[in-house]
Amino acid sequence: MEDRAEVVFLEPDYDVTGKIRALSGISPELCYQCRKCTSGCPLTFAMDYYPDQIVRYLLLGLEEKVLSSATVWVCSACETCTTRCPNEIDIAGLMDYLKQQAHARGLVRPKENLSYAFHKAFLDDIGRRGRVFETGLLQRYMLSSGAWKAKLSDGTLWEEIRLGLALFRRGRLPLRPRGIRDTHELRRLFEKAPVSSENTTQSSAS
Amino acid sequence: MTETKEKKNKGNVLVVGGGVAGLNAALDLAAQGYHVDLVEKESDLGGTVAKLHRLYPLCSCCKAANRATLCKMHPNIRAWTKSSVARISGQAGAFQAVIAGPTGETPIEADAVILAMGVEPFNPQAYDTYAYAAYENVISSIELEWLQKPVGPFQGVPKRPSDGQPPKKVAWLQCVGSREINKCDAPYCSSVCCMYALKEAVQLKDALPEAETTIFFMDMRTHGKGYEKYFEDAKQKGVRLVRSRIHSIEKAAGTEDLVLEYVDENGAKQVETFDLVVLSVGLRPSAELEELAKMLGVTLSEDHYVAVDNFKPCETNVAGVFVCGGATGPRDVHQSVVEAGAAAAKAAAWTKGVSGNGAVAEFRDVSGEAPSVGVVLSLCPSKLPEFEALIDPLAAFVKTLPGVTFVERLDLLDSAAFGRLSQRLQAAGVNRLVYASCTPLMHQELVESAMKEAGLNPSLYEFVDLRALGSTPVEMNRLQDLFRTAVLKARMLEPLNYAKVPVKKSALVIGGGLAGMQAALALAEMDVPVTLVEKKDRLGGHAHKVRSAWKGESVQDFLKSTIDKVTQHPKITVLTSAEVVGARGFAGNYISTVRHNGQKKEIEHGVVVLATGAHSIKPDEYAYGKHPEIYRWSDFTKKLIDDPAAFKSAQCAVFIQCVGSREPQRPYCSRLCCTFAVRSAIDLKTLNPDMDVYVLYREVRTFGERERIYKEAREKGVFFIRFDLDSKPQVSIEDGRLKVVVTDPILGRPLALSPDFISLQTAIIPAEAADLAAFYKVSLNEDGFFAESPAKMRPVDGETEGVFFAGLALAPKPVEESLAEAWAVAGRAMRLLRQDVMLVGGAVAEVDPDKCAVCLTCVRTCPFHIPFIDSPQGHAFIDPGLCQGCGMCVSECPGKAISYRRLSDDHIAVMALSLLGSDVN
Amino acid sequence: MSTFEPQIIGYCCANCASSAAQIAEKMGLSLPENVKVIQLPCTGRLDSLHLLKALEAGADGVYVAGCQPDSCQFKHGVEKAQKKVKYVQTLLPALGVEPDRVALFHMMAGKGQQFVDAASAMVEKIRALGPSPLKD
Amino acid sequence: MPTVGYYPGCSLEGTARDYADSIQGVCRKLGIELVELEDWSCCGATAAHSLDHELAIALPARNLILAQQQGLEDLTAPCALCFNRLKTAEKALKKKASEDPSTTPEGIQVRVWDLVEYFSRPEILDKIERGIVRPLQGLRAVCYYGCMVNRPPKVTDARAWENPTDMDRLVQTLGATVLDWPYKTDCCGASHAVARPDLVTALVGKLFRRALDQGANCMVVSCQMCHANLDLYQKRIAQEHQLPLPVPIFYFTDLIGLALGERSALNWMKRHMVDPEPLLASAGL
Repeated sequence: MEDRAEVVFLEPDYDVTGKIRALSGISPELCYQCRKCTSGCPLTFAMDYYPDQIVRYLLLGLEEKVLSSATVWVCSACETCTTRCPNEIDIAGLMDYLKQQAHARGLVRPKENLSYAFHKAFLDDIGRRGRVFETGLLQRYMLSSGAWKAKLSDGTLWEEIRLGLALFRRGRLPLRPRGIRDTHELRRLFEKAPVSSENTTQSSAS
Repeated sequence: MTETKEKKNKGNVLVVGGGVAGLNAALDLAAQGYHVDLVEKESDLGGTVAKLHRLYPLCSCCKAANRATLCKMHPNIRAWTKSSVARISGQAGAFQAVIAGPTGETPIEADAVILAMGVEPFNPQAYDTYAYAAYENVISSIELEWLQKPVGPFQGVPKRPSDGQPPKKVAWLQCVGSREINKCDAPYCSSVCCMYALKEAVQLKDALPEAETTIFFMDMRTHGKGYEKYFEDAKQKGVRLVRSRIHSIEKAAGTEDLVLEYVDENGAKQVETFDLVVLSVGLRPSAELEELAKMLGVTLSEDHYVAVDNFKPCETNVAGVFVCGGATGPRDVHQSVVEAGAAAAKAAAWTKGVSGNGAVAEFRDVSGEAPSVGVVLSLCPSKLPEFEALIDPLAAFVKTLPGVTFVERLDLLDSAAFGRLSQRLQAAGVNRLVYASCTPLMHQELVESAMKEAGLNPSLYEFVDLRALGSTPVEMNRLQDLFRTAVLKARMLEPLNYAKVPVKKSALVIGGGLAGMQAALALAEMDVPVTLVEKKDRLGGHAHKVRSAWKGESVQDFLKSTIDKVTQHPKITVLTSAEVVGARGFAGNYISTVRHNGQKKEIEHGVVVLATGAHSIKPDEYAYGKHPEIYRWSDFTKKLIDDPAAFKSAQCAVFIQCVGSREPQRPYCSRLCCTFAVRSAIDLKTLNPDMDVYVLYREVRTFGERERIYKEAREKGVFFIRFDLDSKPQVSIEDGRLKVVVTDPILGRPLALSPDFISLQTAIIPAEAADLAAFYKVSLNEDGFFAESPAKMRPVDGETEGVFFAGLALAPKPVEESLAEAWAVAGRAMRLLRQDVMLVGGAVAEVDPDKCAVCLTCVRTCPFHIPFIDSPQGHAFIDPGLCQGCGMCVSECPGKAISYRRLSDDHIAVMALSLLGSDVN
Repeated sequence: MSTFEPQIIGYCCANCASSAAQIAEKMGLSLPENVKVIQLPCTGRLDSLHLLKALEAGADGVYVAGCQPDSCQFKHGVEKAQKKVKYVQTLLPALGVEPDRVALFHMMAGKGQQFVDAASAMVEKIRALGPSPLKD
Repeated sequence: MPTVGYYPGCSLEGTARDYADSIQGVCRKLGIELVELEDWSCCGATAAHSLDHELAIALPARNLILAQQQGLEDLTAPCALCFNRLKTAEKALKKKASEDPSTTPEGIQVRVWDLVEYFSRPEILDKIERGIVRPLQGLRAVCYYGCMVNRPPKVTDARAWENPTDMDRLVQTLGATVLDWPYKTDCCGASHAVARPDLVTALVGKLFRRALDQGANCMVVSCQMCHANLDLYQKRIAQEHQLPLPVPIFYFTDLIGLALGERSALNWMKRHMVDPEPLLASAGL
């Protein structure tokens, strides 16, 4: 994280909040800093910026500062903040917005961000056959993120393999994927969202 | 001494709601001779205030209960309890209503209607995360008031519901049901909760000094007169304040304790356990309001209160229907009482009646009778139970005292008690009264009217001061001495003379700002000739520097039309460039000296209105004066008034709040600056949406429905940055450009702004008024504003009768509040001016012509220059109508020629003896 | 120490001192038991005689609780009282009475603590002086 | 025999096979016919709404439109996340329809049900109550609802989103002792399970501690993500948080089956990581 004592010349960009509203329908500018979102967030312990700080940066138009923050990926979308905000600001929705922006602008890489790697592998999997095949998804996630290397070195990989075997024994890890019939429709949906499909292609190439 | 008894009604007014606003409106109207039907849905009058433990800063029980009693006793008021208005139709001057009550339906007629239905507390069950209904130790602030009440379940020492133990760690959660659009549909601020939470916390610490008290808040809104100081004092007393809105209350496993999790101002997550959590619930309009408004065709606001034009406070859209107190929006008691006065005045102006009061009842001649003393014990409910235990033995002792024929206990909570008292006194044939209480001054009016009702000269009473006494059995000795002495004194009392003095039915208004002009217009509309004196060469005062009211209404247009009305009104004489340089007299009979055009002239008048206004300070911080684009808010406004597009091309604007306010040297909030900044910011953003507008504030105090414009400003992109007193924004000038550096507390980092201009919201300071205060015998508070009568919820009355205040001279306030005060002043003044004669005399100094040596000592001594030498008679004369009864001349007179029969030298000597235990019967 | 409990009369003004008493009551404070109050409409009503009469009647000390010099509702009532207290203090030595048995305090309307403190200070002072020589 | 649309979601074909079994078993027992949505596709889950605003709506919307075309009036979604996404799409379609009636002229009439809510319908609750052959005495349960079926209420239409009680009532009806606790809807970490197990164990540890403090001997859930997060990593959590685990985690349908005397119920539960047998045995079930 950068030095917070640094004097930042604010150049608020009201277009940013306008863009947020256009893309997500959310109006963060209603915030009056009561901090209820942060006080009630179960995951602040793992965040670099608190939810109220994210909102504040967005209000200032300093989207760049938080696009690469850990917070947006730590958010589990439990919606506690959104549900309780006295100004009805969809804070969880803002986190989604930021994740989507980071993804669209290519600011995150699967190898550097495990959460992103997982979401990406997941979306790819849907794009493949319309349903997620968990057994394959987990493998692909491990490979695309490189998470297996870390898990190998700290020994948790074996733990996970044991867990996988246990699930398999319980009939919970099928070996064959199922897909939908109407793949034409599926392609149409993914193509409608050009950024995503482009990314999907890229990632399958990588 | 005033006397009002009216046989013939001037008009009928229906007042709906018997809370503090309704009671005051009813009493004001009744005192002017109007007949009032007062309708209250509860079984007793008093409303919300009666449920509260204390009001800032004193005990509330004597305030609401007093008025409820007066309403019930008043011959001009019909109080309908457990009743509601079932139907109402008709129009101004001829409303027909049906009152439904326990005895069925009664049709009544009214010339005007006042809506005073007040507020209801918000039901916190809507917040399921606060588990109000589920956890025993989560209570509402209204419940805490009850727990804190000395007459409540625990004699004033709160205990927590789960185990009956006194709480050790108490949290208040603010804004429960306020400033929130998610759960409770209340985008407004309830205005009163910050102050009552502070009060409750302070009271709790008084009762339980070991208890820890914490208030979780967003903005501390202590914008009322004296409130900011109370806030500071509360902090000194150890009330902790945490700026964080609590998201949920959790029960600690296995106990009834409550866990709060929050992020503190340093950004650290905290988990704290409390044993009692108080939800500071907001206000809602009374449920009755909506229905009645519909029947009358009265328009309501978005927040379901009565919609009121800021320039016509207390008026509805329906002619003849007025509104005051909580029905107009969230209000504190002070503002409710101001509005009650204003609504009463407007209703009275609407139904102009014949002026004049009837005959004053004669008192029974007791001169031939042997003293027969009635003793009444009236115990304030806040007295300790130990004190209570002393009362029965004391009453037994009092019965044995010579001359005592009647001893009775008066229940202060029973609002009909004083009414019964007069009958009891009459039945018992009592001719002297000893009244013991811990509120002797507050009850004086009630005691005197009860005596008058009983046909007794009100001077035939003596009081026992029960204040500041101990509660242990040791106290018994002193109590016996006090009562023996009072009874002795009562037996010695002789009835005093009262004279009837004609009232001068005219008014002097000092100060030609909006408040003064409005007061003059209001009085003139009630046919009172008014002289309006303004120091400057033009009318308008401070309002020339105000662009709009909070909703955006143009003050300049209103000001212009007001000046036109004032200058054209046949009943108003305007003296500009004029100054009051002296005054003498008393309520109903003032003679003031005005210097005008180099000449002095005397003006006779019955009442005086001090509306001398205020200025804003010239700051010596924030680089003020060093750059042409750093404005005081008044200069900024002036520029905008002259050229509405003056700032249109600016790229960046910065507003800095609390400049000189809420600082140690000026420890009050200037009340109107937050609304001003927010309003101006919205207007700038409307003018030029691309302008970056920053408001640097300490607390955003957009109280009441003004919270809506705070929301609007945020919606429009105005950016609010909070700062503390120890981290003020730094303003500098670099190469001719302005630069402001301020640390954002949320991000914890400094931000630098480059505004094109800065508006400094500088503190409001009162105009110099020490001379006027001295002329009219009223006082200034430590901040230099006029001090209103401290005793009995009289927000526009001076300590001296016949003197009234309005506008900024009392305290900083927005236009609509000044206008309401002006009307309230008119109403209060009319209580006096409607009378043809006043009773004067009583406790005054009297000269014995035979003993007077014409030494002029009294003439020199009297602070009010009342005594003079009556040449034909050859002795000093003191006009009983002018004498203020201080007794100074009595003590100074070398020949002992002046007597003071209310408290003679003999009385004092005997009292001293008796108090020291001697038996002097 | 002896068990001497001084008897004290306080002449209090009905304005500032009474308001202070009101606050004292609200604060739950109490006057020492041996202080008894006679309320005056203004301390300007006070006569030298009243001070002396109280001592004659058996008081060990007498004090006056008036307004602040600049806030007397009757402008200079408390100044008049001050003069009388001073005058009586000059008389007392001739009677064999310590001048300190008579005193004047200026009250502020909002200060409940001060109202009680003045009375307590008087009690302490008189306790130190012992019983009034005028007694017996 | 009542029929109801059924949208199983991807997990129920895989890691949540145990949940699928128990739903089907219970419905069979109760005579509820589950009509699986034909050719259903993934709801997009967290991945879609994290990465692509349009897809996040389009994917679940496709399923709603299918349901409409297949004439399903009610559609149950056992997975809380599927439910949430379907509701989100429903709201978006409705909004779109109101703004531009030409897009979906017929509108979306399908009602999406969370499974607990569906089972809490009076007629079904009544049927369950009458069919109980083995009251679940000896089970001291806390019901854990998780986030997605409740929040945000504007999407889920939940009535009591901070303190839901449907599952409590259901489990109570089955004869178990239901304990009140404050974490009914607190977050378990949801889809963080794979990428950020550290977050999940921290959150779940807190849940376990409170459940045990409250005196629970089992937890009941209605969401397979909650189940996975609570059930799969108990060993690690026990170590990290010093907690006396394991604690069996039931699907509410497991318990219905058990109480109704469905013989296959024990088989469904054998697929859980934490074996409930010892608890059931000690409770005489």
